[in-house]
Amino acid sequence: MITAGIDVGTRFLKIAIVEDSRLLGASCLEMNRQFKKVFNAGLDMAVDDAERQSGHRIKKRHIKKMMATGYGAHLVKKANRIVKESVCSALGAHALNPNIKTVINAGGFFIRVVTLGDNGLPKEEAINEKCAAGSGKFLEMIAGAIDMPFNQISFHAGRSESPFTLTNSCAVFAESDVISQLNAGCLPEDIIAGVIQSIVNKTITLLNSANAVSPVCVTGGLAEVSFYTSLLSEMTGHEIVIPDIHPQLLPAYGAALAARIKQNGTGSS
Amino acid sequence: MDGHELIFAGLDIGSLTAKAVLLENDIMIASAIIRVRPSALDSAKDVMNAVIMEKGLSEQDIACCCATGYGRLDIPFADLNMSEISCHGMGAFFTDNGIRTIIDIGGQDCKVIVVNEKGLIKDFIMNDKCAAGTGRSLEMLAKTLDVPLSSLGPLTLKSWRPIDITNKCSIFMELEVLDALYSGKKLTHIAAGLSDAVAKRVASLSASVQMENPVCVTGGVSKNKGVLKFLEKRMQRTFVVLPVDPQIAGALGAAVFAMRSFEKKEKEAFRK
Amino acid sequence: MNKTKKTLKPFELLNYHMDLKIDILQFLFKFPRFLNGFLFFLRPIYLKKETAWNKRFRWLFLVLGAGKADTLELKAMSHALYAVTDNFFEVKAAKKNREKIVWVEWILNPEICEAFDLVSFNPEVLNVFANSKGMEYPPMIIEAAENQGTPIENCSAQKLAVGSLILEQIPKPSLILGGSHPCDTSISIYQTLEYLTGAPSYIMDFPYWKDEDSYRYYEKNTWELLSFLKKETGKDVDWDKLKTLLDRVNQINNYLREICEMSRAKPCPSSNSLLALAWAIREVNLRSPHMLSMVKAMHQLVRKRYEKGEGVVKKEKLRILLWFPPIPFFFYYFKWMEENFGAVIVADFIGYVSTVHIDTSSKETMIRDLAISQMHLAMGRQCHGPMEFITDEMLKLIDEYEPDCMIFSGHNGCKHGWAGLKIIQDICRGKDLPVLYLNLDIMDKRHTSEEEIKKQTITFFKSHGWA
Amino acid sequence: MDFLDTIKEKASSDGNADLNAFSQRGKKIIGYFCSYFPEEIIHAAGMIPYRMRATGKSDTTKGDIFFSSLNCTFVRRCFDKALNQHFDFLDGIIFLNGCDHTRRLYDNWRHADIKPDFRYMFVAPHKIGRLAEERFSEEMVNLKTAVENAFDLVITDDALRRSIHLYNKKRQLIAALYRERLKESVPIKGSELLSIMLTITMMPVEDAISLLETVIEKIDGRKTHKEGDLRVFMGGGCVEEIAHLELIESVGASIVADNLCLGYRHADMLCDESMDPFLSLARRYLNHFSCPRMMNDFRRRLDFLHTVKKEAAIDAFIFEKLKFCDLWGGEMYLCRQESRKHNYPILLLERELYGGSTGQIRTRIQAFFEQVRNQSYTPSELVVSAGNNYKAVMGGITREEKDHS
Repeated sequence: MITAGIDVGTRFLKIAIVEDSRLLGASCLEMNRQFKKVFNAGLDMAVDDAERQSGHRIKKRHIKKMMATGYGAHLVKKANRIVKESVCSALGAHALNPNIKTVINAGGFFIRVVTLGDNGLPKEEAINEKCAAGSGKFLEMIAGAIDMPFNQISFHAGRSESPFTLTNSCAVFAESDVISQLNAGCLPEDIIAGVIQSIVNKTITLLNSANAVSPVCVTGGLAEVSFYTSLLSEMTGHEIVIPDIHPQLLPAYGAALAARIKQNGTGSS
Repeated sequence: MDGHELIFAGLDIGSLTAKAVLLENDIMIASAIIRVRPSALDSAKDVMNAVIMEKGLSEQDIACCCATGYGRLDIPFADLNMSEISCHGMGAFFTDNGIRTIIDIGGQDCKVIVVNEKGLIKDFIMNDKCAAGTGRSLEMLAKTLDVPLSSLGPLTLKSWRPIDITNKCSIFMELEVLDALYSGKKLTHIAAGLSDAVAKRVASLSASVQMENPVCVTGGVSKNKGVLKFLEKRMQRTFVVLPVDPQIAGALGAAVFAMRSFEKKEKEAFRK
Repeated sequence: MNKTKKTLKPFELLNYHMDLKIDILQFLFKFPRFLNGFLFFLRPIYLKKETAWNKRFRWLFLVLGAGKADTLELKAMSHALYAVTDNFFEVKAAKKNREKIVWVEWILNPEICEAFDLVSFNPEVLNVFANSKGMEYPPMIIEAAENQGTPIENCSAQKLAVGSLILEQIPKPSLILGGSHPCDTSISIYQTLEYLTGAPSYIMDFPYWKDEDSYRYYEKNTWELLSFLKKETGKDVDWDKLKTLLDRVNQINNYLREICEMSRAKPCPSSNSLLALAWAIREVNLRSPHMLSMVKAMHQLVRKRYEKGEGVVKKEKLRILLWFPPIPFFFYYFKWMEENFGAVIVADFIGYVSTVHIDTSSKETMIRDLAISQMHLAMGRQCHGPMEFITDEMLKLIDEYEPDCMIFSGHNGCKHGWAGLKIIQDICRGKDLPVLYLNLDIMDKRHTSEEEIKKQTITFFKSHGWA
Repeated sequence: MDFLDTIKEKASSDGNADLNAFSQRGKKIIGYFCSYFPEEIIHAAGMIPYRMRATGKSDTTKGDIFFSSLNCTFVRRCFDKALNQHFDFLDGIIFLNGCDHTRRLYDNWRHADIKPDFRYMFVAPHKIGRLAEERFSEEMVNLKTAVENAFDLVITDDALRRSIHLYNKKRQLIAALYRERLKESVPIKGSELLSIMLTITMMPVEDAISLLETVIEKIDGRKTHKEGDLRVFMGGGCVEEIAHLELIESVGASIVADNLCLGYRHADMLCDESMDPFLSLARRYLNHFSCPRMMNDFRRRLDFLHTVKKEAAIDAFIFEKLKFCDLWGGEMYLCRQESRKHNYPILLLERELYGGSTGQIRTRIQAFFEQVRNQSYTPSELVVSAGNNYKAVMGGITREEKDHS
């Protein structure tokens, strides 16, 4: 049976088409004001992709169930159900690698830590509270403020010898702190390393409050920042696993799996 | 004093821009705004060069120089430094002696300054809770909307039903904006909602000082007509328009302080 | 939002409860079936969300059960309305005649005022009832307080008290009776209120523990309060009057305790919204005889259902424990969950009653038991001591009421509650109890809106397969 | 002065080295949290009371697991330190219901089951009066019994009296330092005094006394203030950052009086040595200059503003609080209303402990001092009034770069 998972993030719309538990095709589009258009385009792309990869004819009507997740899940009017992001991340990670015990979804605004039960469903969940500086958005802001391209962050941070200690909890104020530090002669790599350090600290707090155990799977935008993942594993001693599929896609993939479970009636909560 | 008029300089090294003003005989003869350099000293040198070059002067011609802004402590060639709050108050007051309250909405912070009949601070308040309601947050949110900051104002003016943004944190405001955007709300209404949110923060900040009329707005955000409109509405006051670029008010104030401190020293020297 | 905000006239919110509209409502209460039908008929225009034009009546209609309330429930509510308006009229008359008005803090009951025949008034009353004139009022009052310099992190319930004083929505006191519980905000705000009003105040110092020493200390505090009131008012204690009231309070407590007991049945016969409302009314005007009538009606209703083996909803799908206070600006939360998900709140932080019986045989026993009883009022009893006071009761309720899940309505102002979150989490983990952690401000919809709460609840239910 | 520098160095550390030396010599160390805690009882038991502090730790990673971001940074930092075994040298710890944040430390400490094993909750009343005194002295007796039972020792009344005597001596010395600061020439800075206070709350009182005596001797005739420095009163709870006070002083001020947890409260009021020790302790600790947690004492605190203004010739008041502190939030409201009534210059600050953003804080303080100085200028001193309606040469405005926005 073919199912689709739609992850509506704050910036990107991710769609995964799944047959049984195999990922057939996927698409990732930037969101804009015409959500419907983006959604339809994304679905078409994903279906095309699935057709290309699987080699047999797949059409939209073959999709039996559609599950939506993410911040804007309620926008997907066609979805059969809305699933919590934590459930999706858990299901996705479990399907890819049944060993995984914890999933960190480090996205733009939120860092979400989910621990998995033996059945692959979430056991516990921790998420950063309102007004938090430790998010991907924060890293992006600071990187922007010191004119560092996002894909070079890890490279620069790796060169830092004495990371700057960030103390302010408000992201925008922290930015001004950073600028005055720059003016005072602090090196950009020290600052970016400090920022990542502060995000790692935040993540560790969340990991602890969710009672996380190894191995840990990191998904979301921050998974692509290797400095973040290596620092995290160094500081916590957890084994970090990066999933086989594109880290951004995991929740969408998990949503598609959730659709399957609910459809078959085998799912339990 | 050897014949020609004395020239005073004011420098405002902010977090995003550096400003300089030259003052001769109570008249502003030159000003410059540049984007900040990696270090405060570099910004100060560059912006200073820009103004003195324009007038064909040299550093020796400056009788006294006063620095303000975040980078004010790191400038060796400044004779004194004043807080930007004093300088903004004085700068605005200097251009129009009637002004009693200055609302300065800058990049990182927002202040409400009440000055006395001499242009000196009587009372002030500055945001310290978080940065929502500042230029930087507006800039971030404009980026989210994918419109240039300069067109946020005109967009706002077209709206008749602004969306309601309740979150206080600018990062999470962005989530609300995105939500509204994706659910197909009109861009004008979102822009207006944003302007209103910023105005709301500023208005609630200003409630804790006793403002006196007339009021003017300085700083980067003062160029945004939309925010001004909502601010006027929320405060139920009308704002006076400054005769100069409101962004340089701080530097101008610094130049005035430079002039005054020089005169004061002169007087003391004369007495001796 | 586009229009400039209206300002409140002095006492506008209180007067609102005393004008003609309330008379009409009281009249309508006489015909509960008609009222229900009327509310049911109008459901489409107010149920879903607040709009510019339905905000005037939406809160009231929702509190009245949105057309789905039982007739006995409406009867209880009519008595609640009488109890509240009685107090307002009393205060209005006292203000006119320049009689002394005593402000009594939220969790301190006004029994003692009855003994002195003094008019008692709860300055925080508007934090619940300000909603009734439209939802924009509480944020407005809070803003007024914040703009004056009341710290933003203070509990919004207390900020409303300061705000309504500043906006002249409540009458100034001649005396203040304050307490050092349940939290720091209360400690801080009562100093502010005393400063702003200039009225002499007596502080009931709430002990930390609940042991014999502490009971004795609190009892001594109560005796000292008596002499304080004697000195300030020149009146003497009318012990008979106090006895009558305390007998009534005993009756009220018995009824409430029984309702709590019956809620343990499956399906649950009582909606905790009524218990929460009863708590609010008791804080506002325990002295009114209507309080007893209200509780009686509630008891009758629950008893009826209990004996028939009926539940609040036809098919109870979910039993919920609501931990931490309910949400005044979205009081319909209870009913909303019942209606949409068959989810019943079987016990909650506020509604659960564990007061002691007051022995009215002598002056000494009366004061002693009154003191102990007050130390067991909801909110006071949990919040002032060690974390165990919160968690032990929670554990007890989990064991006795067998909820399927818990909703933790984390109130923004409740810092000590948030400081104990990890402990609560660990306990629920150990019990394998799914918990929805809401982060909200119970009096201030600007923090987390009704929509957001609904959204989070739906996601929570859905991801557990309950919806 | 070298001497004060060594003190400062010690104050900015945990003091672990010294304390470890003590515990190796068999001395027991008991941590405590609040200025309402009677150190005498611990001293009389032959142990060293150690005031808990958040120094020397830069993040709250582990503390945040137990406390939320709505809790104050002092508590979060302290708990983070505890979880990182920074307080392992303690043999016991005594909590106080000072505020909502600190009283939950007791609960979380037990929940996380961190060393030491002796954990005790000491309860102080929230009001002042005869009843509270009685209750408080009972509480002190309970504390004594608990300590006796836990460490298997006896605290005699005589030992307690001796301790009270020593602590009284310490108080007198601190009071002498405070009196020195009232003089026109300020011999010791607020930041230096804070480092002294931090140091003497982590050593035996005997050492503290000799340290204070040396300090008093050494500062004789010293002058720390510059010409034109403002004399400032500093109010606020848990200020333990020396750098923060140094920042204030560097902008042009001398801090000459305070109401801080580690401040005047330790100098105010002596214990009556002639009466029952427990009652006398209760009376002293309950009635000393109060923290906003005492509900019926705010008038005295407000009156103190007027007294201190006269006595110490205060030019400006600075009040500050840590984020999410209800108690100091309310106090700041009262102080602002009161000072507005009397036209006292007052600045309110809100910060996080070791929270950075010194740029912002400096601007605010500097602007405030400029504002205060404006008020003290006489009209003739004022430089020429500003140019009459401004004549700008608009063409003069250059833009080297286009406005970035």
